[in-house]
Amino acid sequence: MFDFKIVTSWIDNLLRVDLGLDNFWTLAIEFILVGVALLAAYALIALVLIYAERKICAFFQCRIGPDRVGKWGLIQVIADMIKILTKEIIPIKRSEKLLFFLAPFFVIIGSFLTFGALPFAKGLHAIDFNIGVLYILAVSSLGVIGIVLAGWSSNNKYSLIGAMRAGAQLISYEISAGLALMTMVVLAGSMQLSTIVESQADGWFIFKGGIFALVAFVIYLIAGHAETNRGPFDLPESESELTAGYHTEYSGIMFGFYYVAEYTNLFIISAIATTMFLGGWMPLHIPGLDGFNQVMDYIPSAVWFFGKCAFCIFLALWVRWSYPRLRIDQLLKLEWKILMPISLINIAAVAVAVTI
Amino acid sequence: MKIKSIHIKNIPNEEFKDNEYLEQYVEELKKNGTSVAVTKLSDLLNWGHSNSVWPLTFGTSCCAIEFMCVAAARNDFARFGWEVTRNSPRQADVIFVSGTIVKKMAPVLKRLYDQMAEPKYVIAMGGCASTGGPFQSSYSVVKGVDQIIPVDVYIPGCPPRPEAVLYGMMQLARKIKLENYFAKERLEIKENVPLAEIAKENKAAKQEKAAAAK
Amino acid sequence: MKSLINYFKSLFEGIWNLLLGLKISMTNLLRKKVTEKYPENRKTKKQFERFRAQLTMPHNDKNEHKCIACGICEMNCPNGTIQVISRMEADPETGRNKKVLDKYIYDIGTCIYCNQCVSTCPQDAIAWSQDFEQAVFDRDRLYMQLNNPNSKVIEKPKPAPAPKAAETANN
Amino acid sequence: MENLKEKIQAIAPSAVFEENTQVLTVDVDKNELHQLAENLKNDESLAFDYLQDIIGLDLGDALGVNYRLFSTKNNNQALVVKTKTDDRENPTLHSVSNLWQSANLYEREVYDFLGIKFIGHPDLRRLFLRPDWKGFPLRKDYDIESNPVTLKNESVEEFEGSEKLELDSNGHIKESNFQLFDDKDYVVSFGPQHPSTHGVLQLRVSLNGETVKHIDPNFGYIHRGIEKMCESYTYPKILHLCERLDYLSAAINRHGFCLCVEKALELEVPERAVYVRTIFDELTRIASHLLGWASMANDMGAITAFIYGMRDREKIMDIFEETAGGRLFTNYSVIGGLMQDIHPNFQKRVKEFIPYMRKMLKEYHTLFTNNPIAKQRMLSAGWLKIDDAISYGVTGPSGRASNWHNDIRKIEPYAAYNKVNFNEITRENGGSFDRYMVRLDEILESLSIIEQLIDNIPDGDYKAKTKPIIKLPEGEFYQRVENARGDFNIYINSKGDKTPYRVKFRSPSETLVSALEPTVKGEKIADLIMIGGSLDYVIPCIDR
Repeated sequence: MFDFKIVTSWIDNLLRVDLGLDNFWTLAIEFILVGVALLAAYALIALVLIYAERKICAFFQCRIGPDRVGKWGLIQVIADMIKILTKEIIPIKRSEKLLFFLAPFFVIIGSFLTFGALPFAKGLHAIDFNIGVLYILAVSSLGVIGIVLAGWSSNNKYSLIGAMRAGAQLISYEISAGLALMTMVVLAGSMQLSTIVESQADGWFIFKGGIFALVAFVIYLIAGHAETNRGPFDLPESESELTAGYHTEYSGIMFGFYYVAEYTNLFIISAIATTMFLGGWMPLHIPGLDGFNQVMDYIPSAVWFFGKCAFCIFLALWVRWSYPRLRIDQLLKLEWKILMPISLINIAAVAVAVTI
Repeated sequence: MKIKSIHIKNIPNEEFKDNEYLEQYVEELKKNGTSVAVTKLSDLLNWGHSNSVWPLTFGTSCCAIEFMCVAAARNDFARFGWEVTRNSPRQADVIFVSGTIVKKMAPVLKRLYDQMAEPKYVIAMGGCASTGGPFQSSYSVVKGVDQIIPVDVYIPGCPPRPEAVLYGMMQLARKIKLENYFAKERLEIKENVPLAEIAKENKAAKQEKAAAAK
Repeated sequence: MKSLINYFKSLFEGIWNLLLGLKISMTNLLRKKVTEKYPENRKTKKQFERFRAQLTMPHNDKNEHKCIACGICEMNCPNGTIQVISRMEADPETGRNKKVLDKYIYDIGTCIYCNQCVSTCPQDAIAWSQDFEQAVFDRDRLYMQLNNPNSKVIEKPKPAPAPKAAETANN
Repeated sequence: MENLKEKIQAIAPSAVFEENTQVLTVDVDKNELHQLAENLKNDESLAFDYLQDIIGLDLGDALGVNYRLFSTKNNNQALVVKTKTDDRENPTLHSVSNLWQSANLYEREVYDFLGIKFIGHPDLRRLFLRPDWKGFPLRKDYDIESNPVTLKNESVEEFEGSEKLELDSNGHIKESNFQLFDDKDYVVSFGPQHPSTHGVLQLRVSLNGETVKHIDPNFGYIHRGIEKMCESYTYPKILHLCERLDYLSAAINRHGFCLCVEKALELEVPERAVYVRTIFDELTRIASHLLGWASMANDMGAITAFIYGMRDREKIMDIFEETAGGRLFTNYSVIGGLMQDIHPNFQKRVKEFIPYMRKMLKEYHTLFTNNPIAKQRMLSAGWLKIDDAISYGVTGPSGRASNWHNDIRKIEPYAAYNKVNFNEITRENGGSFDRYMVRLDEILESLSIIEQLIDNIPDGDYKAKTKPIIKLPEGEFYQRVENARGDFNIYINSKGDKTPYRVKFRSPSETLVSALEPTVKGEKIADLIMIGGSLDYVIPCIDR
């Protein structure tokens, strides 16, 4: 299997030995390179996801979806981006100016920080903390600050209601999302993402962990999508009630940030689910079938990772385009009366099972 | 950009209606004169704008139902990339005035239009929005939304069938493709249509006659 | 205990129904799409024959129409969509003055396609076409003249009924 | 009948019964009106508990008002009570809004159009027109040009407060003002431009957290003055305005107006036309209920369900377009019959549609009705008791969900409805889920009505001969039809001309919106939208 370490160490070598730069400059250039690469990937993934969602949603609805801008509508999203980038940004008269303009950046930074810590393929991992899971949980919930600020600073009643909903929703669902991930941490015995992936080499947790892992997986998907405010949990936005919820007053690129962040958050949730439950970039190995395992090894690790992500994303889209939106009390009931008790029992059961 | 170079898939330029207006439009643009580099950039932006016109969900009456039909499966306007209907005027690019606008609604429509971010477009869908349609003799109907906000495309019909709406949107795309994005002011062209003059004079004469008869 | 059983029962029932819902959307995903590709199919797609999109006045090869400018359509139109502008012209045979159509102006912007004009026309001079591609940039372009320039009324073998109808309409 | 007359005479000595009218009509003095109304409502043997409509008229020297009453307990006995004001300059009447809830909006409407002030009305604001509107449009001397287009926004203060007229102990009229909302209320305005108000309706809602405390609907953003226009239109021209009232029941409304004119002319309509009209009515009902289902699902966030509903509605549009040439506005019934004969493919297409629709309904139930999210939401909010339903005048599927048997196809059968077997769908509880289910079950029932008729369309003419210029005899004519939202009533007051003297349409949607107040109080905002969807009102029908 191709290891991306080869590429990264070649660049490192190039800078240090061939160009003879000192440690500081090498690191600086490497940081910039990594940053640029991540930004590009971030934007690219958002573009691909927007197209995918439009197409898949159309197919669910017996429609065709974009098909006139470029072949099969492939460059549709680029046109959208050009438009959003050049649209006027309207400053709202009686808004809290500084916070109003700051809010979208919180959202985008929150999701970008999480994005940077994901292991995309073998050796393609920007930062590998030893508390990776904790870090991801912490920074991925930064986004809600942006949403609450947006709602509060816009001086719009719809926005405020949307923001309050977002706050309640995030605080609730963070619990079961965290507990579901902790279940896997118990199984892996580590919080480091690379270790978690490595420990799934002989079988993904979803298979190894049996029913516990399956329950945790489903709970994580539900809670994760609730955290990212996507349907059927799109209460903060709830188009039919609050027109556009917390981002009602945003236009142009400011709105574009929310729009892009929504899709990358979808990807991030799927990527975390992939890493924690579906073995990350690990190929599918079935113990005993060596020939099969070897064939699987030939498929690049990045393909495995993105393939699994695509599967999770498809699940999310399938659910989103099938179900109606929950009401706020239903949403909280689902978390506090169903998901949280189950995940608590689940983690306790796993802990017992592991110690035995 | 010239009209000839506009390309809309599957409909040749000469089969579109009202090319005269666009020619006049281009003439006016040329008078102002812009550099080639700016024009090229403007073309790229126009391409983006014309293929990503997000409508505001705004409907007052009957035409709104036909507008929903355009959004639904049979005449899917997502194919053109216009499916992201925004409920907030700040994020919308085009307002479909689908339905009658009455005098109580007029200030609201004006405010909605003002709330939209530039560049913004208006399509008058159906008879009521274009001219007052079936309610021309009413005391409370605004006879054509162009009295309130500038209109880019008129789609006649009562209500227009979904394909006619798609055609109207393609007309709008053609107009957007000709625009100069960097121009500060909106270009208003008033066409000289002799037939309309005759019709209006005749109508006024008849109304005077009727009033005199009373 | 009972409430606990109910809790799980409703939970599993709920999950089952949610899955059934997913099944429906998946079957629709696999179904044939119903979308009609409009601009692509504009050459092949035929509209229903009774569909009304625009009022027209059919002319024959000799550039002749049937309208005798009686104005019944104008009278029956609910909102002044049709304007029949006529002029008086001396009939070359009888020498009597006769009403002749000058301009038949139709404002598609106000038309409500109610079919009152076509159904009451005594001469069947007007008909509906199915050309719905009418969107324009200027409101004034919505006015159309339905009779071709320099067109004439079809001379009937017996010219008697035509002036008669015109006279009654005049009164 | 005689018994009723005697009782009324006993309560109101001034009562005069009119001769040769379609329904029992009684003229009373305005001072005896309130006394009579109170007795009619509260007397168990009379029990006129359903005020269907209040019709305001300009009588020339004074302004008149007709109250149209029905007794749901008493075999739907109908009664019209007429009264008039003393003069035109300062017209006042006693309000009956304390007896029937539906009178609240109707009296505001009469005040708006004719300027009659109702003493004792709790909230006498203009209903459709702006507070600064000059003149009263339905008066005959109203100048059409008197209110030019203005781009000045309505001032908030002007419609925050409201006028109230009361009689003090000396019998003098006392004016007072009151505030609609407290200063501390968190008031959120839904509309006029809002995705889920089903048209341009403004709902101002005061909230307590997410819970609705008080709701105030504000109409008139699509008031086109159709009733005034009708007064200058000939009868065949009015048909097109009828369609544009409730555009989702266009064919039914048009049919109703044709029926009213035909009744007045005593015109015999060919059987073929009667059958085809009935089929068109039922198809329209299905299309409307489908859209109602779809938009309710959309209001609850299920966009896919919305698209499915619209997809299947297109099949009906195809049937309409092939035979009638129009999609939304079929433009098919005319006075005396039909515009043209049915298309040769009509029966085949309808027969194909029936099994398809049945199959799709099953899918709808699996996708949306049984979805636990949707079901719990619908089952937990929006209760309307039968007494409230009658008092607010909530007819149609929404009224039947509260177990009020109000189907006009059963009460006063018109067209071919007495020739077919069908059930009146009612449900017990009057919740959102019941309203939702009534609508879907009615689709099935309509399909069975069509099935019974489609093969039995008799041969013969499709249109009776009518005079080129239609003049109605002098008199007042009423016709009720069951449109997709309920009791649609057409009132024509004719003076024998080719144009009517006054036309009034009773909009079923108007009462549906007024019923929002009792149904959404104490519910969440999300449910406000959902309940609005379940009531399924069409705003242009209200505003006319």
